[in-house]
Amino acid sequence: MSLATSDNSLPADAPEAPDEWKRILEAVLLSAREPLSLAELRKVFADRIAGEVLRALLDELRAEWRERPLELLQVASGWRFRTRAEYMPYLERLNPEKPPRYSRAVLETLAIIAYRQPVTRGDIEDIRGVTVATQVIRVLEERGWIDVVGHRDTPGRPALLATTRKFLDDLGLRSLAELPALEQINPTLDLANAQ
Amino acid sequence: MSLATSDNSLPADAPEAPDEWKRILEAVLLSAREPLSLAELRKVFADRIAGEVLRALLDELRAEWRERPLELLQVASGWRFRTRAEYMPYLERLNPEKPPRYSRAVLETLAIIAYRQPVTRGDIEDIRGVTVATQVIRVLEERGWIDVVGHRDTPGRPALLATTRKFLDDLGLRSLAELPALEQINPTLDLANAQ
Amino acid sequence: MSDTASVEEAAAASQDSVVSPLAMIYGQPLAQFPRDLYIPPDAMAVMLDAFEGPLDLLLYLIRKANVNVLDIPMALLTEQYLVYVEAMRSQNLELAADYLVMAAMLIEIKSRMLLPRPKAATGDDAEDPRAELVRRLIEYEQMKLAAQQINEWPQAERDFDWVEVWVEKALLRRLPEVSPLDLQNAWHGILRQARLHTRHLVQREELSVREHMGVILRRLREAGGFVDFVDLFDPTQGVPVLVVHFLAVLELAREHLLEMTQVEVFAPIYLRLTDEPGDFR
Repeated sequence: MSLATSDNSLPADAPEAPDEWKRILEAVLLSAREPLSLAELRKVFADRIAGEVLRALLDELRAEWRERPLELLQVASGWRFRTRAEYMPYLERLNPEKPPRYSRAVLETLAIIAYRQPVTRGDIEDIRGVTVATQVIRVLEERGWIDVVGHRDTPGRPALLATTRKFLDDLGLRSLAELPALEQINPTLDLANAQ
Repeated sequence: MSLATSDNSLPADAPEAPDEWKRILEAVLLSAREPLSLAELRKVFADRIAGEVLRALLDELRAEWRERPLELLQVASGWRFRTRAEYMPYLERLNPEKPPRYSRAVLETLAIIAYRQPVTRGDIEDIRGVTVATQVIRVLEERGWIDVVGHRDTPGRPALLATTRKFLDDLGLRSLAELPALEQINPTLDLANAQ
Repeated sequence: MSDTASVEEAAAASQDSVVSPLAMIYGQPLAQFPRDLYIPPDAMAVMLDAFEGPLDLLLYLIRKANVNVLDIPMALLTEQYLVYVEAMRSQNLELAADYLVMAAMLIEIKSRMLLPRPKAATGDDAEDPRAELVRRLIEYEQMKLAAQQINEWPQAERDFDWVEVWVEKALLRRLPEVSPLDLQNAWHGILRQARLHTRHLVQREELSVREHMGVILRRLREAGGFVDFVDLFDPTQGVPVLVVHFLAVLELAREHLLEMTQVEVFAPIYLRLTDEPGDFR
C-alpha cells in the first residue's frame, strides 16, 4: 500500500480500506491545531467518502481510544482529540503554576474546626468574632476535610463539625495530635488579660 | 486506580504499574508543545522513575506505535511524536498553502552553516563564490534554524552563524553528527548526468 | 558511466583529428566542444538563471566535459567560461560582478600556466596555479551535494507535522494546598484578632481528646446512634489510647453530646447520641 502519493488523488486502493481511513483520520486529528469539521475531514479524502461513513469511522475511532490517554471529542466546531483529565496532574508538573490559596476566612475556620472539634458554626463565629459564610463551610465540606459528626443538644440543634480522616491524610498527619501545638505560638498568651 | 490526585504526589500504586506509566508518557508526549527531554519526563513522575527505566518505556512506546500513523522520535532536545511522512498528502489537503520549499541559494547556505559552523557570511560567500543576499540569511533565521553565536575577532567583527537546536529538531536529528556524511568528491564523477 | 563517455568522446575526437583541434586533452586533440556544452542562445537566459554563481557554472562546464577536476585544461575551460559570460552580456543580463571576478581569475591562472614553473628549493614542484581553484571547486561541490541531501531529509511541516494534542487546562481543578503550619498561623491570627476585639475564653485542650470525641461521635452515628460502652474500646490500642478515649466519652457527656445509661449496677452501659432519636428502649 502506498500512501505517499505526491498528487492530490486518493490512493487507488483506499476505498477498499476503511481501516486505513481510520489511520488517516487519526493522523489528521492528532496533528490538527483546531477541531476539524466533518466537511474538513471529507476534504482530507477528496470528498470521496460520504459523511455518514466518516461519522461511523469517527465513532469507531472514539471507541478505539476509550481505554487510552486521549479522548476523541465532538465539540461545536468539529472533532478533536483531548488529553484525558486524569493525566492533567502529570502534565501540570512540566509547567507548574502557582497553586491557589484559601482565603483567610477558610483557613481560620479550618483551624478552629481542627483544634476545637467538634464545634458548631456558632462556636466558630464566637471565636472569630465574625459571621461565618455558608460558602466557607461548603468549601471545606466539598474538599472532604470536614463533616457533620452530630448535633448539639441546644436550641436549633446546631450541627457539630469535625475534621475527617481525609483531612489528616491530605495534610500528611497521622493524628490530630501531630498538629502544631498551640501553646508554642505564644506561651504567655492570656486572652482574658490581654485587653 | 485514580490518577486524578489533587495534590502533586504520585499515586501510591503507580510504581507497580509500568503499563500505566506508559499511558502517562503517551499522554504527556502527545500533548507536549516541544520535544521533552528525559529530565523533563522524569519530572512528570516526580523523579521517582530512573532514567534507564524511562528510556526502556520510551522504546516500548515507540514499538507500540510502529504500525500506527504517528512515530515517536528522539531529536536533539528530546522525544516527540510526529506524523509519518505517508500521511502528509492528507494533511496538506487541510492546509493547501505549500510548506516552504527553499531555493538552492538558501539550501547551500544552510548546508555550509551546518557543516562548517560557526561561519561568517564572508566564509559562506568564499565557498559559494557569490554574494549571499541578506534575504537568504533572514529566511533561515526566521525559520529558527540558524542564529548568531558570536562575532569573529577580525575587522568589522562579522557575526558567526551556527545552526540551532530547532534545526536539528525539525530535521528529526539528535545531533549534527547525524547529518549525512559529506560526499567524497570523485574527481571524474559525472555529476551533471547523475542528477 | 563517465569512463564510457570519456572513451566515446576520445574516440570521436580522434576520428575528427583531421580538423585542427580546439585543444589537447591528455594528449588527445579535442576538435569540438563536447556535445553537451553547446546551448542555443535563447536557452541561455534560462540556463544562467539555474547557476548559483561562477563556481556552479565552472563545475557544470567541467562535469559536462568529463574532464578531471584535478587536472583542468585551463585554456579550454577559460574559453568556454568566457563564451557563457559573453552570452550573458549579449542577452543583456545583468552581469553579476562575481562572474567577472572569476573570469579575471581564470585568465590569470591560465597565463601563469604558460610561464615556466620555478623549481622550489626542495626540488618539489611549486604549487600548481590551479590548486586554489580546484580546492574551491571541490569544497563548493561538496556543499552543493550536501544541500541536496539536506533538502531530501524529512523536514518538519513539509514532510511531517509535530503532534500537539489539545489540553484543556480547565479540566484540572487545582485545589489549594494547606500545611499544618498554615493552620497554626491561622490560629495565631485568630488569637490576635480575639485579643483585639473580644474577651473570649480560649483554653488549651488535649487535642487527642478532641480527636477521639469526633471518632466516638462518628462511631455512634454509624451504629445508628447507640452503642454498648465496651464496644467503643479496643484494648489492642494500648492504655494511653484507652484513657484518652474514655476522657473523650466523659467530655462528650459533659457537653451533652451523648447520654450514658445503665439500667442497674453491672448491667451494660449504653451510649446514645443526644441528637439521634434512637429507638433502643
